[in-house]
Amino acid sequence: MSQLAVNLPGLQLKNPIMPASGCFGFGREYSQFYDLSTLGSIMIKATTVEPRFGNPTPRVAETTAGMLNAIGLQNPGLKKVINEELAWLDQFDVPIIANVAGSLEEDYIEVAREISKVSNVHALELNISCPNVKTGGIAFGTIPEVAKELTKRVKEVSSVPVYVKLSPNVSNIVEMAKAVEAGGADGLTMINTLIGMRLDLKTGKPVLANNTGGLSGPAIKPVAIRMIYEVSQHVNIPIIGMGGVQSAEDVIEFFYAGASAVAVGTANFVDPLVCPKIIEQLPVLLNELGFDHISECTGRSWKKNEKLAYHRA
Amino acid sequence: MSQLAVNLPGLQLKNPIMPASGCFGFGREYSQFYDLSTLGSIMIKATTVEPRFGNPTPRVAETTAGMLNAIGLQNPGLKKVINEELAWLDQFDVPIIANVAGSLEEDYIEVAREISKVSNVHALELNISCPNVKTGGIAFGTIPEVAKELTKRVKEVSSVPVYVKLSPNVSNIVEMAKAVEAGGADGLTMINTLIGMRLDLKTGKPVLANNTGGLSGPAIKPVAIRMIYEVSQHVNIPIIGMGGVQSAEDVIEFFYAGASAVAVGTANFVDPLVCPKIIEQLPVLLNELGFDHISECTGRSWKKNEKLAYHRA
Amino acid sequence: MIRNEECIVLSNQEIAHNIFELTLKGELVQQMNEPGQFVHLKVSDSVDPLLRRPISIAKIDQATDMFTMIFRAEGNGTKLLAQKRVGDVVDVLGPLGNGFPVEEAKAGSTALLVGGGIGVPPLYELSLRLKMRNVNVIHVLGFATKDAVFYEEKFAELGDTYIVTVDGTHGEKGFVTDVIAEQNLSFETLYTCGPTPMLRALEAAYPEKNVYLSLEERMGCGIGACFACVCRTQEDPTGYTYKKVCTDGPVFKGGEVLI
Amino acid sequence: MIRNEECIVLSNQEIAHNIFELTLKGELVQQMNEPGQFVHLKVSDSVDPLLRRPISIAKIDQATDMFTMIFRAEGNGTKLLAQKRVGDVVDVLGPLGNGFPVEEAKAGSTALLVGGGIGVPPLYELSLRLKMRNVNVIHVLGFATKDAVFYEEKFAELGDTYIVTVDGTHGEKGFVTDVIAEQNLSFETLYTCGPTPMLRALEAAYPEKNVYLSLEERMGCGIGACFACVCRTQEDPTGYTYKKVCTDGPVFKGGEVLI
Ligand SMILES: Cc1cc2nc3c(=O)[nH]c(=O)nc-3n(C[C@H](O)[C@H](O)[C@H](O)COP(=O)(O)OP(=O)(O)OC[C@H]3O[C@@H](n4cnc5c(N)ncnc54)[C@H](O)[C@@H]3O)c2cc1C
Ligand SMILES: Cc1cc2nc3c(=O)[nH]c(=O)nc-3n(C[C@H](O)[C@H](O)[C@H](O)COP(=O)(O)OP(=O)(O)OC[C@H]3O[C@@H](n4cnc5c(N)ncnc54)[C@H](O)[C@@H]3O)c2cc1C
Ligand SMILES: Cc1cc2nc3c(=O)[nH]c(=O)nc-3n(C[C@H](O)[C@H](O)[C@H](O)COP(=O)(O)O)c2cc1C
Ligand SMILES: Cc1cc2nc3c(=O)[nH]c(=O)nc-3n(C[C@H](O)[C@H](O)[C@H](O)COP(=O)(O)O)c2cc1C
Ligand code: FES
Ligand code: FES
Repeated sequence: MSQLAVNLPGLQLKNPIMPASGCFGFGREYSQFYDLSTLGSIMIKATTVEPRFGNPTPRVAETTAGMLNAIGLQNPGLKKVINEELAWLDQFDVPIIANVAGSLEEDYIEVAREISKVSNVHALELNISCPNVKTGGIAFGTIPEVAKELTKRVKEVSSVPVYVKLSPNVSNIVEMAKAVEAGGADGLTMINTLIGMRLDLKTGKPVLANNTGGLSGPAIKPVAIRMIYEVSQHVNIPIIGMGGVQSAEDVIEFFYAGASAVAVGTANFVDPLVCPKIIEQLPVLLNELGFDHISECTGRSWKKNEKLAYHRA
Repeated sequence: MSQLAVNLPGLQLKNPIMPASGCFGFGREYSQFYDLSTLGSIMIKATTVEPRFGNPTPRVAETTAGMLNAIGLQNPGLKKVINEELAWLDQFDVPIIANVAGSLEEDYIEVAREISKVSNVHALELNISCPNVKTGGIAFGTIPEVAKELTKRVKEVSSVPVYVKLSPNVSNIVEMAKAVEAGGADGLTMINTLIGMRLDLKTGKPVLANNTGGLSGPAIKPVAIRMIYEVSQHVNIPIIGMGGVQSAEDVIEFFYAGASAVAVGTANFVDPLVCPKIIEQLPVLLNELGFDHISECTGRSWKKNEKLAYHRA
Repeated sequence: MIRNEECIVLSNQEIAHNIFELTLKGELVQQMNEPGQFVHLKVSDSVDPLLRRPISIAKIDQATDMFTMIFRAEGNGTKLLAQKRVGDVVDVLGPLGNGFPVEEAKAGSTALLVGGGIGVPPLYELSLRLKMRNVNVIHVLGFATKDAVFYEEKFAELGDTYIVTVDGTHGEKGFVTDVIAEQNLSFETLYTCGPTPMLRALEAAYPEKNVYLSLEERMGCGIGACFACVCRTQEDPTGYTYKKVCTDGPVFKGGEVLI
Repeated sequence: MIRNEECIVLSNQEIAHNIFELTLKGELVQQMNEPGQFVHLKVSDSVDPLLRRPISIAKIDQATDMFTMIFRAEGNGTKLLAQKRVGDVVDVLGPLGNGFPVEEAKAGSTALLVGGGIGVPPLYELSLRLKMRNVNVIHVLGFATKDAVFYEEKFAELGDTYIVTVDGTHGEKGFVTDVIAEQNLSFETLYTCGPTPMLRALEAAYPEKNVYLSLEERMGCGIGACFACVCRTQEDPTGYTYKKVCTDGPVFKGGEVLI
């Protein structure tokens, strides 16, 4: 049995490493660099009912040890994602986590119902950081009741387990996590980006056409670790952690905090081979640290018992 | 008239640069490196009614482009701060902003009343990120009503203008800012640290004895810029900006976002001379950028008019 | 095929004010087929700066595995790149994107190559290749000021070369478009790279010609995965059709995308 | 007086496994008065790593403005420091803190210097100075294993030197405290630097002696401003009395602070 195999709701993963949504498209580009079947899973780009062009450019800006993005959920729409992207991905031996987005509850429900029927989609990731048109643009993910209700409705129609992706831009992340757990979430993914901004020294204006954008990369790692540490002690569903992961050491830190799998976002842009490199290094690092299996690391920062066989595959 | 002089409630500053609270003690150490009278102001370390030892060590940890601290408001208590520290600071030609902290509303009120009477204290900075003992440790600064009420009570007893220091760990920073403005705040200072955490690779345990700590440094700058940008468009009181400032360029970016003065925290640890260096470089940079006065930069990211003489001294 | 390789610095010299000519050696040169493609460079081992920097390929020498770039040291990343010394390694991802189609200019015909500032470099390899195919090349190269001019003689060796500076301190004064009009230059194919306003003016001025423009956009991945660098098409200016500068471009045919 | 200076690397060599000896030149050497003080180093121009690193001064040569440090390349910062080449500059803040009081050991008396691992370096300058004052010095130096041992001969030149390794691969096997007891070493003053458990054991073992211990703590500013590095005093173990390792220490008298 592999040291890296991990079992999560809907997901029997050969390893706990996967590219984060929006940082890997639908995998085509990275398949030039390595066999996508080496990945534990792939979180595909956010899918909406209709195709979207997204925001005007510039859409990215660099910050110290991080980047801002305001892509604006550009995607070819539900139909094309199913017929072209997911169909193409089917050649690989890798379960897909489909990131679901929308502006209305109904949008989420439609995408969730349809995309969850596709055979290689093993789980959904509800992107609740999107602005909710009905509440004047306040993100679904910042009001516990709204997030809970959305989760419930999506759960009703989904054929696969539903993971809810938490936004870090909240006063109380534990309350949000509990709300979506109560709504029936099978797991959590966290964290999405922090809201940030850069201004151009010469013009004084925002660098991003959208003004603000989502901050990702190593800069946000301590915030991600803190939130996973807090949430994992208060929910009974597993967490897929993310936010600034660049190395096998980072992965272990996320596990210690309470994660059961880890997604890699921004680092793919820096090193297209980062995911397979981490997968290769993990067993070496686990041996150095004295762990038989990676799941022994989960929650080690707060758990009393030394050895745990939590969700060993 | 200097290009850098700035007038804010209670504060006639020869320049808008000041060390941030907790990153400069009471100035004694840095007075070995330069004349403190070169500074626009000094935000002294948080003062509580009684002396505090603070948290167990380790109290600091490094993160990528940032640091975590959990000092725990160590300070010699109101009496000594007044009799020893503020008295010592009186030899310098520099207005002091006194950072006020506590665990109960009454604590804040007592410190505010007494410390605001001291002649070189020209303004207070209410540190509302402290855990509120009455609400089970939820920070004063995360519930608008609580923050508003605290501001109001402190305003009633303070002999000098009151600036409220906003915590970034909230879902809606604009709502918080408006609440304290409604409570009578004369100005805002922002941002305090984000809550973050690091775990030790070998032990799996938190690096900080306090588990979590406040994240500061360049990593958080985009979050600070974003929050100041949003808040400055919705309040009518000036903002002293902070969060990751290291250079004159950073200072201008904070002004563009909407700040009227800027505090430097973590960077003092990296370069003890950072404040006087920035003060020296600012006029050069302003000339390069074509500004007659630094106040023309305030809010440039969102203001329509090109030239502004907002609060020119 | 795109490769990711640690290339070795063979030379790095300041050839004009803040303009550096950097030559690297690496096997990925064998993959470079077109002028106008670019590479994505990691300029430091640390997270500062975090992202790669896109830089055009200015000269390709497959016989010796060498390629040359010309860049302006301006921000954090390019300033660090300017400090690289002979023997240092640079992490290169490339070659990326689609370059200038040389086959679009027929032997014996005339191609006008118009460059603006730091858009000039990719035109050099293009000119070399056109010349090899017996295409007559004319260069109009615009710069801000005299200090910023580079490669004047190198281009002059290949064909007529007009230098234009905004402040008139060298060559003609004004913009490249002025000079093309004044000199009454005639040509069949136009290849250009430079600031967007220049590209826009050229596209508008020569709607009947065969025009190829190289675009710039802020990039994340550089390989088509992140959707940072998209632009709209002229056919569908408000819909959801798009092109990615990093993979569909950076060179587009005139009339193809909205610039 | 504390100074902040860009010092120049004169040499940087690996003298044991992952242990480097780094010699810098700078005018701030004139300010170094005591063995056991430390400097706070910025190891990179970038924000990664952001904070300075505290490293003890192991040897001072005021005649030539040179000083030497010995450090273990372990984390991000010290690994970068290990890569510094001759001629590079290192941003040094120092000298910082209060060192070992040499005057506490009388001429003709015996001082026992006990070091553990990377706590050994500051004892070298201390031993040199004690020796100059005609104090008889005995060294007990503990290391994890043979590969990690350094400066054995240099210490041996100054006085009796016992090497102890945890795994027994070199010198005696065990802990420094075992060796002091076994060898029945007699001394008037004890100076020590190393891991906290070692300091604790020594303080407990020799309550009647004149003991000086050098402490380590995570630091922010290194100059007393941030309150990162405080420890409690033995007199007031639960109150709000405190000492700062960076300015009151790093050397404390036995019985002074809680370790
Ligand atoms: C396809 C392509 C080819 C290019 N070829 C060249 C070339 O041959 N020579 C040359 O000097 N420059 C070229 N550029 C521009 C070059 O990429 C930028 O000057 C460089 O990225 C700026 O980095 P910096 O660290 O100096 O600036 P910073 O301001 O520190 O950069 C911050 C961020 O903004 C991005 N950025 C800033 N300016 C630009 C820009 N103009 N275009 C795209 N991204 C930018 C950076 O990549 C980085 O992510 C090219 C750009 C593209 C897209
Ligand atoms: C007064 C004093 C003198 C010292 N003298 C020496 C010496 O002569 N030789 C030597 O090899 N080491 C010495 N150390 C320890 C040295 O400071 C750490 O090994 C070093 O800071 C680790 O940095 P890093 O980048 O390798 O590790 P990282 O783990 O990347 O460091 C992360 C952060 O933790 C801090 N940190 C990590 N370990 C320690 C530690 N043991 N003590 C204090 N801070 C730490 C770092 O300074 C940094 O802020 C001394 C420490 C102190 C306080
Ligand atoms: C360019 C870019 C696009 C992203 N798009 C999405 C998206 O479509 N849906 C989503 O849930 N998260 C999206 N994210 C967030 C990431 O999935 C991830 O949560 C975040 O970037 C933190 O991880 P990192 O620091 O490893 O990048 C995007 C991030 C980036 C950088
Ligand atoms: C070591 C340390 C101690 C701090 N102590 C205080 C404090 O006592 N009161 C307070 O309001 N803020 C305190 N802060 C927060 C800073 O004043 C500032 O808001 C924050 O660090 C962001 O600025 P920076 O990134 O420039 O450090 C402290 C920060 C640090 C790093
Ligand atoms: S830069 Fe990522 S898609 Fe073009
Ligand atoms: S390190 Fe800042 S007080 Fe000691």
